Amino acid sequence: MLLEEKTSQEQAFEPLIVAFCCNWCSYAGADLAGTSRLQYPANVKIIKVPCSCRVNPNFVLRAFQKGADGVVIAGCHPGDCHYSTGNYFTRRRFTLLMNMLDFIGIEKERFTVDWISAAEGSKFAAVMNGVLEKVHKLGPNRKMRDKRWKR
Amino acid sequence: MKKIAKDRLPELLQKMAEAGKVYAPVNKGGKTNFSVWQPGDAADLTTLRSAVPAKSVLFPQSETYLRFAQQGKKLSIETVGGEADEYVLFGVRACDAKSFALLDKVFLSEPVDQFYASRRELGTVVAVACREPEDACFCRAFDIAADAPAGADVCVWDTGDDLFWLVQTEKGERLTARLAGLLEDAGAADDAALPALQAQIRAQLDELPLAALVAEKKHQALKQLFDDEQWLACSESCLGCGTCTYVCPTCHCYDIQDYDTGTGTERSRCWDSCMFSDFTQMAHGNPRKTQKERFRQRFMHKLVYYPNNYNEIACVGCGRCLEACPVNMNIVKVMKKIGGEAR
Amino acid sequence: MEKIAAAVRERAKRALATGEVDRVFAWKRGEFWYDVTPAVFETADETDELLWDSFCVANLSKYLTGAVRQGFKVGVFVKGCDALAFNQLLQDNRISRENVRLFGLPCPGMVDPEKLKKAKRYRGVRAVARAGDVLALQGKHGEQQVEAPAYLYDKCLVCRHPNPVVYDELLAEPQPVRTPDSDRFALVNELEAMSAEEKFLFWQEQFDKCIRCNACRNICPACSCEKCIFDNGESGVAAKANADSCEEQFFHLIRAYHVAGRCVDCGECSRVCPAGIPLHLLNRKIIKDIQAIYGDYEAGLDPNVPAPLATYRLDDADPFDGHQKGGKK
Amino acid sequence: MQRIGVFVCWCGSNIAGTVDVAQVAQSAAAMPGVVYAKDYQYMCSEVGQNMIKQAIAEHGLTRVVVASCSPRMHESTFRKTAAAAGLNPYLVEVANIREHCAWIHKDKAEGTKKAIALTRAAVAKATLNAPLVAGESGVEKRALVIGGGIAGLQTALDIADAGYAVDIVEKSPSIGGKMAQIDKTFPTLDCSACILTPKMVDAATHENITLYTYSEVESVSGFVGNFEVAIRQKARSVDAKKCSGCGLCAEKCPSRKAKSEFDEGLRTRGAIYIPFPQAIPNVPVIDRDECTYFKTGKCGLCSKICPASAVSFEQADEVITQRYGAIVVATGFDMIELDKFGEYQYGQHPDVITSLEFERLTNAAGPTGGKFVRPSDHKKPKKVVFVQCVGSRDTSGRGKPYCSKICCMYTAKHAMLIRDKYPDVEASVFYIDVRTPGKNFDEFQRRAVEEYGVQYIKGMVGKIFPEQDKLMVHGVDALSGETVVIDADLVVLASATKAKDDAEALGRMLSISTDTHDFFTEAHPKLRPVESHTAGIFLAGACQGPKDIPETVSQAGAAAAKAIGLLSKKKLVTNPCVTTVNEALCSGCLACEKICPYGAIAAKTIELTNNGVKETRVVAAVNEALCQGCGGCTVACRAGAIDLKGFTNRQIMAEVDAICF
Amino acid sequence: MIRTKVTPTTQTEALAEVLDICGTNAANCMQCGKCSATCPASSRMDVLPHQVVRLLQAGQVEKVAASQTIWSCASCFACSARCPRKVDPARLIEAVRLSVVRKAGGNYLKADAVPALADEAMPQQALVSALRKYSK
Repeated sequence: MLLEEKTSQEQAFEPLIVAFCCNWCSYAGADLAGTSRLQYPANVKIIKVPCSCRVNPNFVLRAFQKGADGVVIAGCHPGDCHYSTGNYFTRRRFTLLMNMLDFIGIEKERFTVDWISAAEGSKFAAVMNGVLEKVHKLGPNRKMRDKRWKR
Repeated sequence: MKKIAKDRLPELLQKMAEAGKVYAPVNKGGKTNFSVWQPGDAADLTTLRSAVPAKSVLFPQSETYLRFAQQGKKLSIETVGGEADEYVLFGVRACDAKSFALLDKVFLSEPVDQFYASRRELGTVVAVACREPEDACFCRAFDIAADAPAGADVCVWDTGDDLFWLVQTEKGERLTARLAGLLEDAGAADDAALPALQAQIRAQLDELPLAALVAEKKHQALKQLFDDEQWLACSESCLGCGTCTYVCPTCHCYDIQDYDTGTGTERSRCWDSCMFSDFTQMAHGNPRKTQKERFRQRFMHKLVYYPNNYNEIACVGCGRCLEACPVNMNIVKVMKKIGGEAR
Repeated sequence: MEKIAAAVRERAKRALATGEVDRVFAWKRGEFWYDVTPAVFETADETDELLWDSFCVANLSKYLTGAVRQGFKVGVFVKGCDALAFNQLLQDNRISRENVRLFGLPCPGMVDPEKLKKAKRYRGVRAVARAGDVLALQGKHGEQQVEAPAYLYDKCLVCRHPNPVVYDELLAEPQPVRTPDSDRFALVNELEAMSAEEKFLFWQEQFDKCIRCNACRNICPACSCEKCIFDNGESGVAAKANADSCEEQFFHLIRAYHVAGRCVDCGECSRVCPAGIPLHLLNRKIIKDIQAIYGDYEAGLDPNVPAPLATYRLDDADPFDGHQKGGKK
Repeated sequence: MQRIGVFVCWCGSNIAGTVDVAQVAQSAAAMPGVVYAKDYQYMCSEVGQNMIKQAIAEHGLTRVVVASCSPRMHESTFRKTAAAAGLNPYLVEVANIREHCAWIHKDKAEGTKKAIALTRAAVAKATLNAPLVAGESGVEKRALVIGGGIAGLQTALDIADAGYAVDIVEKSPSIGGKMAQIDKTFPTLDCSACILTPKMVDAATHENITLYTYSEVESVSGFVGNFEVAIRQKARSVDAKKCSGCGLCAEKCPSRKAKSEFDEGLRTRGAIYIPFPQAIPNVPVIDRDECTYFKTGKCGLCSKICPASAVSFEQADEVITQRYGAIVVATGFDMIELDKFGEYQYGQHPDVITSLEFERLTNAAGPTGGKFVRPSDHKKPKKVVFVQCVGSRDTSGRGKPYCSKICCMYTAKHAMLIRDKYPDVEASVFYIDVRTPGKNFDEFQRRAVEEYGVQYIKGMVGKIFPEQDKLMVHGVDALSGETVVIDADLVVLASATKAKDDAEALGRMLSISTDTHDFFTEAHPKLRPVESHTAGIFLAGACQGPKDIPETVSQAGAAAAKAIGLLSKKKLVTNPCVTTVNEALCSGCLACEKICPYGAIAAKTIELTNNGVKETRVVAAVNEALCQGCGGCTVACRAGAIDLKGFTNRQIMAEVDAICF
Repeated sequence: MIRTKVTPTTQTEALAEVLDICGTNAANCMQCGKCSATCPASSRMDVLPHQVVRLLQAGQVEKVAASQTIWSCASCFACSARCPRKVDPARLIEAVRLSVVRKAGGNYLKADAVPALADEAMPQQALVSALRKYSK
């Protein structure tokens, strides 16, 4: 009985999305989405960082290793960075990383960077819903997964 | 002596694989290494040396051997690792075969390494003689016969058309029995051809640039060797990578690491390299602080410490480190420099 | 080449004899014909062993970091790719220009013994002489001449800078560039065209061979960290073992990322890899992207030009901006 | 091993409605390191906080995790709570299970699962938290006010009166701003110049105020309490020290083509000019683009006739660098261009003018000397039509979607003034809505209608056709449902206000954000209306959004109060979440230094004995006072030698692991 | 005329149809009247364009449908061009007109029938206007 339950659970693909949100814009945008009661799936789990430029590519790969089906980095719109220039570096860094992931065969759709301001609660929800939709289409990520890590 | 047409090698491997795993040299992604033979794989007997030595079958680069988890106050422990079933290790060269004997001395003396022991016990080693030794080979310096591998259960010679099959041990006998349908008895002509082939191989060995190399145990006092000025000179070009250790059939240091699986812990061991800055790192730091000390450790171990313990040099002259070292610093240069030995 | 070799020896001898430098980094003859080792020369007498031939592939720049830090004045011989590496180390503050005397050596391309081996030109060779693009393989049974280009390292065949981009003095006539730059990216383009699945399988097969010996990292002139993050147990990403294949992927991806915009494309990573992984393709992919997205930048050309990841432009391409903010343009 | 306490908040039914808080607490109790877990209705209440304090004492907690609303809401509350119980405040972590969980998910099982995951991540991070101590930095006792209009002047005067030095940077040659151009002010109709000029003089003569006119801010660095600003003082070509302000040069300048900015182009001025008679400083300036001497090298008349020999063609721009503790931005506003509104004939017909032009036209010191004549033929108009909302409340892209706020009032003022002075002139106003929410504002507008007979027509103007010397204004009276045509002599357009064109660039320089219309964004629309997002930078006046004079002045006072509050502090407490360098790992490549937006990282040479060998090495060093904790450098550092306190690599990876559990 | 207080039902089916046809949002209108002031055909309209929009906001499609206005509109789109709120009154009017036409009998014109019906005297402007109307 228990076993059956487990297999049916596995069949229903519940993607895990790890979202890194900058404190000043996107995390606040996510707060606004909450305050506005905008729905997006519970699969999205947010990690607060001071700025999108704090996100190390290590973290992104680590998330994929540990079972994330999609990773999102959200920061202030370029030009609006609380720290003036942080997201310009984010933009360069992850433009390259995205292409690299693609180059080694991780689908581009699994990795999203977007600019979401503190006022864009609806955009936050829309972006997360969009990511979920794309990842759902791709199915579970098995690439780069650390098989020892039991989710 | 038995033999089989070389083009029937896949059948032979297939037959072996029916009874258990077969490790054979297979080219994958451009490099030949020992891996579990799958139907369709072409065993590569042309490439002289596998990139990673055959020791990786007996002593895998990494091996999980313990799983434990805590549930409340209960601790569950499960031992995994090692080999459970009989298997065949096919296509080992004389140097690698000799390395097993050297590893045995370390792993099979008390306390016995049970994972190594299980693999050693359950494995049947089929060695193959070297048709074309290369410039970096110097096995002869250690009295290893590339033309007649020792220490294996079965010896195989590649004549070009046929594979000669000569049983060496009882284990080899059992394997041969299993392959009865495929192996045929060699004829008298074959029996005559073998020594000729071996002689031809030996002639090639004579021609090698390092043919004259003499590997003798260092007789100087340990302290004197340890303080030899040449260590600095030799190690100055060393980059501190672990290539030489990882391609070495006799290097056997390992590190133990725990991995948090989220629900428990997996303990594994993996090859370690004395060339690495974090080798034998302890709470107080690293006992060998500079590359000179780490470099010295490796070669003192091979040329002095190991011989002091087991009366043999821990090198089989396979030449892998000569080929693989990014800057061509290697054991031959060290042997010639250290202890004032003349060239 | 032998003539230049004599000049090289002479120059090193003079530099040491006159006290112009305390040490010279150069190459030294080994046990057999393709066995050449980098070495440090401290006295003029030792320089007889100094060598310049078709197997001086090892880059000497990286050895400078330690020596320079100890306050030595050093002389070093640099080929084209080594000079790029030198500049990169300079940009990374790992060496100081003042303490180094750079002897430039235009490089005709280095010979890959593996290629000779594969072509069955290998057996019995005792020495290799070179005149221009002709290699004379001298063996016990006489000499045979072959065309050098067929036996050069792949990386040398697409070399953009056979001539050092930085030097104090040049010890030979400049060499011509063999191929157009675009040739460098042929394999990258091929891989890019594959499906995600194919790409992943390709790299998985390659990475599966990795034995984590760190040769690629330790030879790399851009990997000059005091302590690599992968050697630092405290970092949380260090892993000596490849208990799971994801760890090699992590290592190689992050390593390529760490040298992004700093890789001088010397190709040493692939050359030294004992598992034969075409690691340089990862770096070339990034180089290609950087050129396409951020304009011409070549690491090691000029240490004063900021590296692509150390700078930005307001109007950088923004692949993430699907929907623009409000009414702003 | 840490002793972690987890406190799960119900937030009434806000969280408890979609998250099984008891189950979250129960799961948390089993997480590694957790020794205490509890749920409660309102964790932020006094009872809830006491519960935390008590648990810290009773269970010897070394870390506290509160699963509640967004940390942006109550993180500081819980940190204070922990501090009160003797725990370092930075050992508290907040899991956001309200905004990021309870409020966005409907399914309770899902919500609970996610809340547990978020709590686990917070526990994992908290395990690695380190006690942090905030640093201190000094405060430069000097303020910078950018903009010399009424907002800037009021701010500067208030700060100066409090005893602090203030510098005003004004882009144009004189202070005064838009208010100086205005004739009368609503709703009292007192003369604008009469109330502004004294303030200008006060500012100019105040011992604590330094004026930099004809100057612009060139670069800004530093941080709250310690800004360093470079001010470019453009070459006036007149030596202010020598000039007596006699005005002879401006009078005699043969170049007369330039349009007077002050008079909205309704008349011309010389190439050397004083913007307006009351200008401060009363020193002319040479418009080098217009000056014959600068264009051809000939002329130089002004120089020849100047009795004080003050004209100096060689004068060059000067860059002044000054340190400030606080900055107030008071750059004001502009009117939009009307080139997209062809139907109004603005720019095509001289008798269609903007309201600001109307101000100059009716001003006694204006181009007509206060005579009410229309620009085309200098005849007195009989019928004047005012059109409101020209470009305001316009979402079509031609104008601005917001209400410009001041037009209703000044249009009523204009119409009233005409009717007052010239009762024979008919005044009609086309409006969409009349918005007069201010003290005495509605009374004022009704007076225009009821006492002065201004005809208010609810409806817009669709088109204007010139017909002989008349302007046929086609509009609609939406209330009666009839179209209207008025044969007007003069049409006055109340064009929308907009942010200054260079506001965004200035914002970027100051690291303060602008909204979609380039107005500077306040830190909080209700509770922090005069502060920018960047500490130490305040906002005053219309640069933050359309405002009338009384509102501007009160905001200026508020900004001044904030600045004074800051300047009066002896020390500022700095954010302890700054980066630190592990010198043993640092290679000294200084990749971090190159990307630091605050210049907080510098090279440092250290000497060390490495295995008996003496070495000197360059490593990075962080100035904690300058570091703002963005963490960009941590990614630039390949070796992980530089790490961000409070958001270390290990902490974030622990969070990733915990979330992927 | 007896006036009764009408509580408008803003969500009528008829309105939904109209909004569906034109795809614009009448709620954006703030009754500035610019459309009426702009309209060159307003003199022949019994209900002015801004009143059309107001009626539609109130859900009273039938009043618009019964008006002369929908037949007077020349679809010159001046109102739409100048509308500050992107309401597009011309489309709204056209949509009401279409809904009336459809109700009249659903006689859709077939392309083949056009040449026979084409009136040489019809001004080109009308054809162009029709094209602009129907091409979204």
